[in-house]
Amino acid sequence: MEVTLFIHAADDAFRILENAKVQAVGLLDTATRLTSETRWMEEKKVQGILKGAQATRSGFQNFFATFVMLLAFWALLSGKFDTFHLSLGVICSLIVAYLSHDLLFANVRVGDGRVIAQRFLFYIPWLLREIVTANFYVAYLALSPRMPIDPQIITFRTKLESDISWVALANSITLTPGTITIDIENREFIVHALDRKVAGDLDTGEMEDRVAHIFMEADHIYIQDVLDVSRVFAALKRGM
Amino acid sequence: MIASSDDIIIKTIARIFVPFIQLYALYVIMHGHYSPGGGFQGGVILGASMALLLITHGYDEVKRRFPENVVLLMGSVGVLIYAGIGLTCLLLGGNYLDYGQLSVILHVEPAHARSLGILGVELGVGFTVMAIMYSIFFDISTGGILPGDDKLNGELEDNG
Amino acid sequence: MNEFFVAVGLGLCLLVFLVLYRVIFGPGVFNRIAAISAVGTKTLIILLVLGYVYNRVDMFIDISMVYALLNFIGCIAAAKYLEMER
Amino acid sequence: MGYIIAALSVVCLLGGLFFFATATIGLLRFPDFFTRLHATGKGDTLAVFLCLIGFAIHEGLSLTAMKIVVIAVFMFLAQPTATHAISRAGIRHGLKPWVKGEERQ
Repeated sequence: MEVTLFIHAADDAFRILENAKVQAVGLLDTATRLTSETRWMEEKKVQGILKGAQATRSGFQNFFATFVMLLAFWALLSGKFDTFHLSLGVICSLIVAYLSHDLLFANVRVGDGRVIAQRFLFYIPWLLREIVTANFYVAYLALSPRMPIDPQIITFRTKLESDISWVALANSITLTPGTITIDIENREFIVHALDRKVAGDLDTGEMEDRVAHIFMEADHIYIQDVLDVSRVFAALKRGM
Repeated sequence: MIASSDDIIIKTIARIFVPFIQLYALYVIMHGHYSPGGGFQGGVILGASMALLLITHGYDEVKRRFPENVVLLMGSVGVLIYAGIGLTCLLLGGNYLDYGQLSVILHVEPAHARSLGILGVELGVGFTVMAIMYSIFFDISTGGILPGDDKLNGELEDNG
Repeated sequence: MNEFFVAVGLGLCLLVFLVLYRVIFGPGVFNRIAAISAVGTKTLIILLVLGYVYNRVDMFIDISMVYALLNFIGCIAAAKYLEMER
Repeated sequence: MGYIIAALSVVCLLGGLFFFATATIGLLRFPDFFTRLHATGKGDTLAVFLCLIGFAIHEGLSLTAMKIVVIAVFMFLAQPTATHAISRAGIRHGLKPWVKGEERQ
């Protein structure tokens, strides 16, 4: 009797597990489809924006964005908000924006600026932590009597595309433990590393993935995308 | 003759910084009577921003953006503003650069007129200093011969 | 608080003198440029400390900003020149 | 509250001074040009950042503090770029990086 009960229980358990697996597979399918759909939509949007930007390249939008940024900077510098000084600020910002409206936003890959800014803000704490680690590493090396360093030069190819993401990656490499960017020659980063170990750390490409994620480049899976999928799941659950 | 730098990092960073540096230079010029600085310092910063653009983006780009004759004209206009304000004060019966006299034609009280006069003079000095800095930097970097001057180049070659 | 700032400034002055060793004896021009850039960053902070000493921080902050700017531009220009003169 | 702000500011400034000191020692002790750049490039960036943040905390929420933050952001972008520029010029000029076992330069 007990045996039959046990078998029944085991059967039930298996069925539940099976069910759960089917459901999970279904959910995962939905999620993949959703992400690919959203990615497609995002790409469509980016292409639309790109087309629009090409139509009005070096046109009024760039000029206006530059002007607003410069005016904010002026207000920060001046700190005098009476009419006279504000009008001076408007005139100066207009002059500088006219002279350099195609400098500030030249060949930036046009994505959703808001998303880039948001992701960049989330990138900064991680970068700060890395910088502090880097500085303790340098302090340890500088203060240790034996100075255990073994410098070497490594090169790697990058999959990033736009110049601004190259700059972000290069400066991040310079600021993180034991590595400085020496040169970029047709997509090859030449990096001077203090140690064999930090060179290996760089080769894992975590930082590159993070930078690629910020500027919405390349198409591979990032850690953040997994988080996005979990957000989609939550939305689905609420919808059910 | 300065070619464009082939380093993408320096180019991009300079591209992002230059508008802000220029605005900062204009701020230094305009606020010369509250904070340190004034025409000369602001002009130097403005010239430095152009030097940054020149060493990163090369001669052709800068020449397209700020043609040399326009910049030199700006320098002359700066001197004209300076001398004009000074002479106006002289004509209105004061000393040279006695800004208080400007209240008669600006229809404001003398203190405000003094402030406006100083602003104008700072502006003139700033433009002049910027133009001269820029021109000196251009001449040094090109050896005094601009690529457009084919005739001059030919003459120099003829003379050995 | 001001006494503490002055102490920080004095410590930075000491560090500047240490860096001056690299500026004077450093083998080759590149070591010298790196050291001068380091002196520039320390001077930036010393200027702010001076601002607190004279109670005119709003004024010295502008000077400090200009110093940072010219330090950067000078560094880039020197690098460019040495790169051209191969 | 005033004590907390003062303590934070003091901690930031002392941290900045410490990293300045290690960067300087690194600049003096490391064996060649590129390794010295490691010391100044990283050390000075964080040290300047910490010092400026310390001043900004002491200043409180005002326009001067905002200007200090602007300088901090500027240094944050400019310092690695300057380091990169010098190192690139060095390697194009033909400086050989030091490898383990050589004489220090």
